[in-house]
Amino acid sequence: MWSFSKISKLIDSWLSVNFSSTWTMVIEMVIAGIAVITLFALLGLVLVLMERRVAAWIQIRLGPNRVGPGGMLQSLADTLKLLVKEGMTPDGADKFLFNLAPFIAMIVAMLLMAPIAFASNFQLWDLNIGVLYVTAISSLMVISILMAGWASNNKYSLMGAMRSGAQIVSYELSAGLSIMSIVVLSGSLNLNEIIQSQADGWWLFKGHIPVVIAFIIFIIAVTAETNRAPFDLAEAESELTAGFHTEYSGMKFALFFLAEYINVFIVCAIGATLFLGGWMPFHIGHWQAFNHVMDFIPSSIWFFGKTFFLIFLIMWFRWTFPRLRIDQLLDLEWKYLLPISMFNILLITLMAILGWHF
Amino acid sequence: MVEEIASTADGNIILNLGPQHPATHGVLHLVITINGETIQKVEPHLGYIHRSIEKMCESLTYRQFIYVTSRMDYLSSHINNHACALCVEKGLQIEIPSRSQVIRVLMDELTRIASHELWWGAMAMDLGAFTPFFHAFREREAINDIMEETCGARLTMNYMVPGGVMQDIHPNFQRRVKEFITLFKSKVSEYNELVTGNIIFQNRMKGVGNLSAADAISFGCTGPTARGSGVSCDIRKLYPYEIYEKLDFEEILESDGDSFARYMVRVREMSQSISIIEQLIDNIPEGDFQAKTKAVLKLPKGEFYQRVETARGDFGVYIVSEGGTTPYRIKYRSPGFSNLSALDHMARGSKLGDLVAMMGTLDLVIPDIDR
Amino acid sequence: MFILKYIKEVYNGLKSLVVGLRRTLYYFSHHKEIITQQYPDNRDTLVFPDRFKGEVVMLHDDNNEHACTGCTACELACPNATIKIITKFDITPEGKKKKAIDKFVYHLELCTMCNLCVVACPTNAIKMAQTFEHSVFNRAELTKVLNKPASKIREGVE
Amino acid sequence: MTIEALKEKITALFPAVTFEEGGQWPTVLVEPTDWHRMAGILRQNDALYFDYLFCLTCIDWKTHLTMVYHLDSTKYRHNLVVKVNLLKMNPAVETVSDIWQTANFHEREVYEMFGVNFLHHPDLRLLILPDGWEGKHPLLKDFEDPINMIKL
Repeated sequence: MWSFSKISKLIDSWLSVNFSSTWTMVIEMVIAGIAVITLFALLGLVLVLMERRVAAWIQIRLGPNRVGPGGMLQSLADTLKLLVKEGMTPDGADKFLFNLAPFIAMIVAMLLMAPIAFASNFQLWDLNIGVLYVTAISSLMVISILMAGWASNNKYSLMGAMRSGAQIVSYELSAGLSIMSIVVLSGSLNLNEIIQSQADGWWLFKGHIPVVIAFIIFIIAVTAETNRAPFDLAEAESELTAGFHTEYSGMKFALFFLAEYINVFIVCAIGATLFLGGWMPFHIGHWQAFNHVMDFIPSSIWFFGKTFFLIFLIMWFRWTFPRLRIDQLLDLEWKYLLPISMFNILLITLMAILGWHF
Repeated sequence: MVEEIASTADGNIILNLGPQHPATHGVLHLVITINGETIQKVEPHLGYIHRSIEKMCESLTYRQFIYVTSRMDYLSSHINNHACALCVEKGLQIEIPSRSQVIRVLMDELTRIASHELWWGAMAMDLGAFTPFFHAFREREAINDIMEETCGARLTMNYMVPGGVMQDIHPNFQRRVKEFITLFKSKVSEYNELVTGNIIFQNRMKGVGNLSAADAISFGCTGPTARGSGVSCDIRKLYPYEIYEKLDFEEILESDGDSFARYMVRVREMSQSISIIEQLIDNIPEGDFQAKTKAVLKLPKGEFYQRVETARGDFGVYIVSEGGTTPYRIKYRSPGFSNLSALDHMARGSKLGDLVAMMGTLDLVIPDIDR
Repeated sequence: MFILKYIKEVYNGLKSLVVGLRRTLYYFSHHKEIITQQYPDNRDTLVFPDRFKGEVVMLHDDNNEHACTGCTACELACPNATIKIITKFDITPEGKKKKAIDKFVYHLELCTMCNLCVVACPTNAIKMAQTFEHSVFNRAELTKVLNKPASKIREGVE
Repeated sequence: MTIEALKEKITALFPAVTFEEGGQWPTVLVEPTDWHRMAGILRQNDALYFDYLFCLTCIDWKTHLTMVYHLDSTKYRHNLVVKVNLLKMNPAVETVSDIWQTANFHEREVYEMFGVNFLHHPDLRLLILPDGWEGKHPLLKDFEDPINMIKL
């Protein structure tokens, strides 16, 4: 049976036979770069379509159904439209920062792609501090938003950016704490090792109620971190028209838009890796027969299945809940999520020390 | 912009909300003085779609001027038309047949439900929840279909004429209305699940946009806006017109005076309207749907004022007649105009997000304000 | 107690959110509830109620005869000067002059579909049609002449 | 309170006013100079308690302008119509927006539509008409706008 790891090994061995080791590395890097960019574009298209479908079905509508079979090419058409639109820069804007901001958003999203394990033995960069890397890089996202808001010379944009700054800085805490709880349980910062530690069951099931609480907090916190409704205060359509990207148009806007979806994908991938075992099939303890049956499903399908389930969860939130107010948003973090997750990590540490998990 | 913020000693900036803004539902222009997220002052600038309907009506006859009023508060166009028809009938001193009275009241209440449905969805959208908007439109669509069948149009029907209604009800009318009542009752619990009971929604609405009863009266607030503050102001109860005094319905009052109270008044009013429709739908008396009137209507010299309760509040038509075929002067007292004047008072000191919620609960319809 | 109240608050809050999520999941999974009509595709099956006010038309029978006497009641009833009636004088077989319409000009671009003209008409010569796709590229096309060419007034209509 | 009793009460409080006959509600005619003082008493007096100004408008009679105030009492549910005749040239009357806050917006509307100057109004600016509007006031009978007004 083919798998991603076999394909990559095949390419690697073929390259090392035909080229010197330096060239092999260079070519492999180029291939990886192209693969990431392709995945990027593909994910953007798929997620936008998925969002529109989910929204439509929840809202008793049909959703996109005109472009292509069943509306499949709708997001491609949208991209085309955005490509040919004029990317305007407002007169009073800080032109350099204004044009830089969308690229920073993209670069951050791309950087986050590196340590994610898409399938067994299929990873761009097996980093031994993967979790730390992800938390560190993901907080850079706010810089692009602040930059965009500040440079636009628009009061709505500025307010959106400031809101987003306050929001991401606060929610980083509880997201970090709930990620820490898994690090405590598995005893490693390496994403691959965390996945391996779930070979006898996912942490969500192994870790009793504290991990479930950590998972819920993680989902809430990453929804806030990616500026998705009900925490989309940085955009807040009905209050700030479009928040930090009010002044953006054309492809510059599309980059922000794409970065948002890629960020959603990445945080969901991280969530799936930490709590749902990444590419690890569904295993129950040491029940070998069952585990073998599960292993027949390729690991990439497990990974993408879990990730898309979490993405659906986040989309489901968006189309159900009203938006919070800025002070309530901070209240929620500082009065509820943070104390709960602090207490929770204490419990989990206790659990890990005493070995109370399965 | 940076210079502008730096130049103000107290850090206040001026923000233009509108005339093109998703939360203003039209072309309302609010100039907000804001400090961070906190609102210092709200100043409405109106007139972007002022059509001077009052001046326009001065050159239209008493039959013709009614249709224009549909274009004011387009969500309760039936009730506006009703007020005008009643005012002309008051001047002509004609009794209208009981059948047309019942039809008029039925149409009024259907319009009220449709208006509240739209408000409900639009207000949820102001708060960032998009789904309720579509769900509300499903029920509103059913009403619009009924209207289309009987009146021939979905929004600006021009169904009320001096002396009764323009056409008799469609044979399907009673069946369709009953179907709608069943549909509405089966769906009304969803409103609770999706919006009313939601913790985020309640936190956004409770304790926000407080308006005391005394202020509500002083600002001339009417309709659900004032009833949310505990002011009894339902014209249907206080100054009954048509057959409202014979009907058994409740004037919804909430005492909190915040956005949530105003929200609850409207949601509960929908059920009251349903109950009115249920009382009437099987008891439409036989008879004419229109009283005999002269071809050319002439109102005697004098002044005539008619108040009715629209979905937004106390709507008044003030006709000054010189005895001719056209009114000498018409004044429309629109509820939205007075309700809007309380916005500044309510919004001071609250957050920008709350302002949007408050505008949602005031149920502003801009053509109603601008006329 | 403080902690209990806190936990209860969190529990009730989460519960209200779950209730909402359940409702949207129901609609997500029940596509039968979708009521969207796909308009240009369903043009053939589109049924409009017979009272729908689309535009004013004049009724002609098989002999190309209408019932309009040119009394201008509709013109007077119209609030927007949508209707303009141009009359001429026909010579009847008995040699008498008789007033008849030359052109019944109808400005669709000014019409608000208020139905007042139809109500005012004493001979039921005009009625509201159910057409609704009125958009054209040239505004002049919206000014219509309602009586068909060479049409006559029906015998016996006064 | 019946209409007769209301009329008596008002006559007792304000001997200078005259009553107009006809109309569905008692109508009094007040001098512009008396109006503000009278409005305060109408609002404050416990037996009258007209706390709700539901309609404020103006009528252009070509020879003069008439301000019309429709009052309602949320306590006793009686109504009163007050009319104030103003001169055609430079009409001015004392504001009542300090008594009924709703008058603030309504008076601004009347100010731009009829040109009535409300003395001591806190914020007498254009509300509906665009900034920098020049010329006549639109709702006056002799207003002409050859471009935007269509005569039938």
